[in-house]
Amino acid sequence: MRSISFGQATVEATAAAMREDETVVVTGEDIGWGGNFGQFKGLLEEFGPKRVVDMPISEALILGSAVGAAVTGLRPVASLSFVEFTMGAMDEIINQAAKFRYMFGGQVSVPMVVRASDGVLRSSGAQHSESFEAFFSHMPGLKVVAPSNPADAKGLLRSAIDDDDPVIYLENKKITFRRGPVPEEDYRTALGEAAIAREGSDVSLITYSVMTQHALEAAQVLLEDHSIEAEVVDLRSLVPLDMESVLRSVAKTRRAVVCHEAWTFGGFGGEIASQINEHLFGELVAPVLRVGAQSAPIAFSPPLERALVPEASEVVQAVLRTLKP
Amino acid sequence: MRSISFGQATVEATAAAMREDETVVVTGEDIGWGGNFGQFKGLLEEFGPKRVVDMPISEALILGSAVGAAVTGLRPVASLSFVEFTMGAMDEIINQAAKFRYMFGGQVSVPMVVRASDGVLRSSGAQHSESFEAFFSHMPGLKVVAPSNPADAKGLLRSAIDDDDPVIYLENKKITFRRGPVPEEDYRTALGEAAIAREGSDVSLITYSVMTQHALEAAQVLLEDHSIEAEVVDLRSLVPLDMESVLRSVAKTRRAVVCHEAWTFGGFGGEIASQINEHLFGELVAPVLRVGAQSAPIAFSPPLERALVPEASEVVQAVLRTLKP
Amino acid sequence: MAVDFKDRESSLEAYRQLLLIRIFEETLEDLFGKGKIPGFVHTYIGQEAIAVGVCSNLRSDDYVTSTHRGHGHAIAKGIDLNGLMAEVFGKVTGICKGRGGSMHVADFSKGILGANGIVAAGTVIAAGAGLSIQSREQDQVVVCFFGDGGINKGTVHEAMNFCSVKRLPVVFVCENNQYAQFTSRKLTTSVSDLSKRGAAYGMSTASLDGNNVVEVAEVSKKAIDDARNGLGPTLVVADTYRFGGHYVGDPQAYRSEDEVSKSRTRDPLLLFEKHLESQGLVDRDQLELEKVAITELVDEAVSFAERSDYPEVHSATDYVFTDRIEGS
Amino acid sequence: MAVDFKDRESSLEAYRQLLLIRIFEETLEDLFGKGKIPGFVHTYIGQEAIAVGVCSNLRSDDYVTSTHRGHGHAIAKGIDLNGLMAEVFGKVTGICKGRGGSMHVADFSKGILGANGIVAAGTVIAAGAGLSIQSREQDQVVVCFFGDGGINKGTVHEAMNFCSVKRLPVVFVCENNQYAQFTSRKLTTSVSDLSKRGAAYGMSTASLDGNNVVEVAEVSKKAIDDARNGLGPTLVVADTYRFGGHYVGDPQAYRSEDEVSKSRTRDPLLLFEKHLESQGLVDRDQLELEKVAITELVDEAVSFAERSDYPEVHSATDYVFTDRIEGS
Ligand SMILES: Cc1ncc(C[n+]2csc(CCOP(=O)(O)OP(=O)(O)O)c2C)c(N)n1
Ligand SMILES: Cc1ncc(C[n+]2csc(CCOP(=O)(O)OP(=O)(O)O)c2C)c(N)n1
Ligand SMILES: [Mg+2]
Ligand SMILES: [Mg+2]
Repeated sequence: MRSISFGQATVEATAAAMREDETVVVTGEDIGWGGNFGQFKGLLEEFGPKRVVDMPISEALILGSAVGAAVTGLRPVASLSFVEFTMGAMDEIINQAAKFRYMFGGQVSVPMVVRASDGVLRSSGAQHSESFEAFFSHMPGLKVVAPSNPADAKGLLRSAIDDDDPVIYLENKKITFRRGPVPEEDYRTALGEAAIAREGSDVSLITYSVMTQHALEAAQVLLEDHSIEAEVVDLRSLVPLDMESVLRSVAKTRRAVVCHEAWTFGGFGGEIASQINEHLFGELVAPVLRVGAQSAPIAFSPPLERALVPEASEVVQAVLRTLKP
Repeated sequence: MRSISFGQATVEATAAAMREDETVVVTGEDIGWGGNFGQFKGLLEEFGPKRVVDMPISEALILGSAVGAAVTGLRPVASLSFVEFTMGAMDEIINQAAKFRYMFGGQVSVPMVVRASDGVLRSSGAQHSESFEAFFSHMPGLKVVAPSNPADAKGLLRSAIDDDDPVIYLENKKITFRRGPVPEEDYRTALGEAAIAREGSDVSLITYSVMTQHALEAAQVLLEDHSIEAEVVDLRSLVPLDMESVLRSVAKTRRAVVCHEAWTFGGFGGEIASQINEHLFGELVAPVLRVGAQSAPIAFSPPLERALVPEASEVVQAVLRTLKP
Repeated sequence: MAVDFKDRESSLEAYRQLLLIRIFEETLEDLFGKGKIPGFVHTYIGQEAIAVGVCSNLRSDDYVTSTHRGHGHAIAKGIDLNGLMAEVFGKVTGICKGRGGSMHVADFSKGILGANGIVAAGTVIAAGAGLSIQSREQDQVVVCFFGDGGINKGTVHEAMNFCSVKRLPVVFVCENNQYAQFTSRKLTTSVSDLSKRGAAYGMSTASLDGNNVVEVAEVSKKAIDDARNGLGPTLVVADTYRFGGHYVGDPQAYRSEDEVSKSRTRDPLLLFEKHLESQGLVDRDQLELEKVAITELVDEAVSFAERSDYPEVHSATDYVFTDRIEGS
Repeated sequence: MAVDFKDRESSLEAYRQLLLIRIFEETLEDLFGKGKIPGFVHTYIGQEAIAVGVCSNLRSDDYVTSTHRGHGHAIAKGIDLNGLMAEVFGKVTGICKGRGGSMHVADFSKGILGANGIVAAGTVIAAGAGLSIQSREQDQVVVCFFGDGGINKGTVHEAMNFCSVKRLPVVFVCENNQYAQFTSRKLTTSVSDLSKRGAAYGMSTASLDGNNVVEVAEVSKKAIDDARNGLGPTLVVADTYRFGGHYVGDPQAYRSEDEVSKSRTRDPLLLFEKHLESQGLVDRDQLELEKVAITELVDEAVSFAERSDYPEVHSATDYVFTDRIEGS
């Protein structure tokens, strides 16, 4: 199969959706020029400025107008480049998009997608390096997607655009440029279905987004250096959350490490770890550990950035701790 | 001791701080008229419009100006009435207030307090009923305080204003009008020190804010109806978090239920439950359970609101589940 | 659509709308006092001429966005009265099945994109509806109602700039009732002529007497026609006064009784009654008959709401998502 | 403070500032190309006259808020050059101990309240500094630099309204360099005369040639004096052009080489050099000497930065809080 980048894969998904359904429009800053990570490249040329709308630097407007458009017949895909910029549009996400369907008694759906790039990428600094999935997944009414590879990026975005509810689609910067095999044809990957990215019997690594890649690297190291067979469960979406797959894996391995790039403290890992503990109490042979960033804004200086944010070696360490008697 | 309301207690703390330190100023909408819950009553009269500043309906400005004022010599206490309105100022909280000290390498502190009322109160509806402490406590650089009674409200607010870092001070609407014994004199209650609101040996209820009151009611029911001795640990602040007190209590009771009014899913309870499980693995005799709101925006209709949001009876149910074999 | 104020029936219809809002709101005040209404209620009393005048120019497929003070907009845009009343009661027969309440009434089938508890949130939502109309190449119009307090929210700025850039069919109607909650406009707003705010975006602007339904209808007609004809957005500033407190029960220590009672001399209903009588279109007896009829309508809505059930507790998490999601 | 452009030494000092910014930024471009600078870098090349002209009117205890394109503001306001360079390298000797980087340089001891990676975030922070000055009854001034792209953020609106209401000593300087990232101003902004935005708040406004340091200094002097004298805020719109890409490495497909090279004929350094020579204040030899001296300064800063260490890994969580917090 041909190999294309994560970013390109999302262009394909968007273009396919736009070809199929003319109510799909894309909005955001600089998207006419392809967006900050090339995730919109070529769309203006194919679909024109009425469906690929360059927006002012007005984040509240970008997401508020997506809500207004979504309840009046469009299916907007709104881009906010860096996830930190969603902070200027949280009212529109939390108080509007998420609540419209419920508080209006099901009169309406809000079929919109918010795309935002998260995670660290080579010293982007404290305001361009974070992961906020914990904010979005706590808010009922939002779906949250966080793909880990180009093929999923394409299929999940296609499903997100299809979805009748607001979906926050988080694309990690570090993997946006990475390539991987992606089918040419148009396809959907369902929200709410975790993937077993690697099978194993000794410990379950529960993860998503870029940390799936780090977990896979860690699994390789664990096998080669320690003869430990790690299973990697890639959640793919946090809401809906496929706890069934998680519990099935952990019931088998009886050990779990939950991994994400976001801060551990108050992070989404707490939800997963708590549910594992609730459901598998007495069946675990080690405490569920969490691997995430240390509690600090993300530093600019390369060694500090690396110290704050986990990669494969931190996952390996955590697994070894669960195996100590 | 005289009994005054939670709201009045906070007026006393604010006035004491303003008398002692003339750099303390209060800003917010309608605070000249006492604020939506009377939490600012009399301050304009005593301190004048230069220190009690009525603000336009401009939430980003209210919190952004607090940051600017805090780094140039004032100690602002900024009010946003309902916590939902912080969503219009999240950039200022998350990307500015929380990060300034760190990303500028410790050059500066940001001594500001954000006051906001949270929680349900008699059918306030989906945009005026929520609890967002999970958002704030996930963000490194913010301290988060959530008092449960008038005496703590006074002492904790006094400490929050003293504190050199940004503090989110969450005052639950349901208990703002409740009265309780409050010392007349000026005093501080330290951030980061949980209180044992009731001693018990069978199960630990870990909680804060209004749920401390519900947990205390639940403890009474548990004792009377089931002869169960519940210990109630009132965290008082989430950041800093007094896990030592939590672990000490749970090590003794070997059972824990974490309770908050916010949505269970992705809530701060996940952090506490995960830490308990990590630290006391093998010592627990039952899974740590969480009690919180069901995953839906808060409904207006009284029976739905009640169904979504937990009170004492939900706590009792959860405790009974941890005691079942 | 547009009211012909020379025509008796057409004028009477406008009068009925004014009356319906007034009596609906007064009834709520009464019911709230009796403890029958949950939550808090913001009434539109004194401002009726704005919603009625503006909406008299709208088609059923046009859109409005509204505020926390939204009953008047909803009624003028044609919401079902029983559904509205039952919603304010929190009943399952409510237009939002009891999930919304007073601050979140909406009827998407009538283009009412919702009352909204967040000040000025409707501005950016209206911009999106405008974008949608433009994208779908329709000739609908969006009216965005917001308040003189709301005008200082950043969303207003972002929305107006964008609507102007794209010449979207959005009419911004600022209801300048002099107060935001307990705070006078003068304390927080940098210009007294609010229409200046529109000029900053190269938008058309208009100012009018918001208590005079004839003037509201005529001036807003131009703005709405312009929007419909692709001439872009307008900011309409409608001066008015909030007769009641910010919410029902507000002690109103922040303003004098004198100020309030003076404002009552410019009651939009009285003004319109005088107009109807002086023009010889309607006599006093007819007006009294209308009051009886409208009062009956509202009473029926109350008894509909009272008869209705609350939603069932097991349905509390319905409508969070369009599909059912387990476990979250 | 204010530059006397009739005076040789004073004019030369302004020239040195322009040059320092230019050479600093060109050096960064070079270093970035060599992979020595982490992160991404936005240079101020072409806009130097604005920071230098405006800051020539400021005292050391005045404040500035800045943007993602902040090196020029910081240098003009007097930041330590070595600390600035080391910060951009991410070294522990950096002004922010390596935590900040290019987009977050700050020097609170010089009133530099920080470059900021969030567009227009500085506007509301500046308003707060203004409130603080007023509350402390000082005669300091705040200058808020922001871009033509930033002008459409809601924070601009909220900040300007408030500063105008309270007559705060804040001067808003909009650097109109025609682009926001890759997008032309015309595509996203409703008025071409950006000063109209200030009029909406009843603020004073001024427009000027941002490539002419003499004009910048003179016009901004009035705004700054007004602010200092309690006459309230001004919006200054400084027209200019971004010579480089949005960031170093930007392929700039969105604009023609022709447009860029035309703009270079109005290079603020060339314009000022011509001015100095035509006024007979400074001759070409002297200008060349200055270049050598400034180049040396910047080279020293580079070698200082290169010699410096990275922060120690165990210090990664220092400075989160003022006190130490365990366990979170
Ligand atoms: C973003 C936000 N801030 C504050 C509030 C609290 N609040 C509710 S209504 C109101 C006053 C609104 O004034 P205005 O826009 O003039 O409308 P009016 O009530 O006069 O109709 C305020 C401050 C809110 N609901 N939303
Ligand atoms: C709130 C926010 N939105 C978007 C961005 C991404 N971004 C960085 S710079 C920039 C363009 C800013 O344009 P302008 O204000 O004109 O400043 P200039 O770069 O021209 O100096 C954008 C969109 C951001 N940093 N912050
Ligand atoms: Mg008003
Ligand atoms: Mg620009």
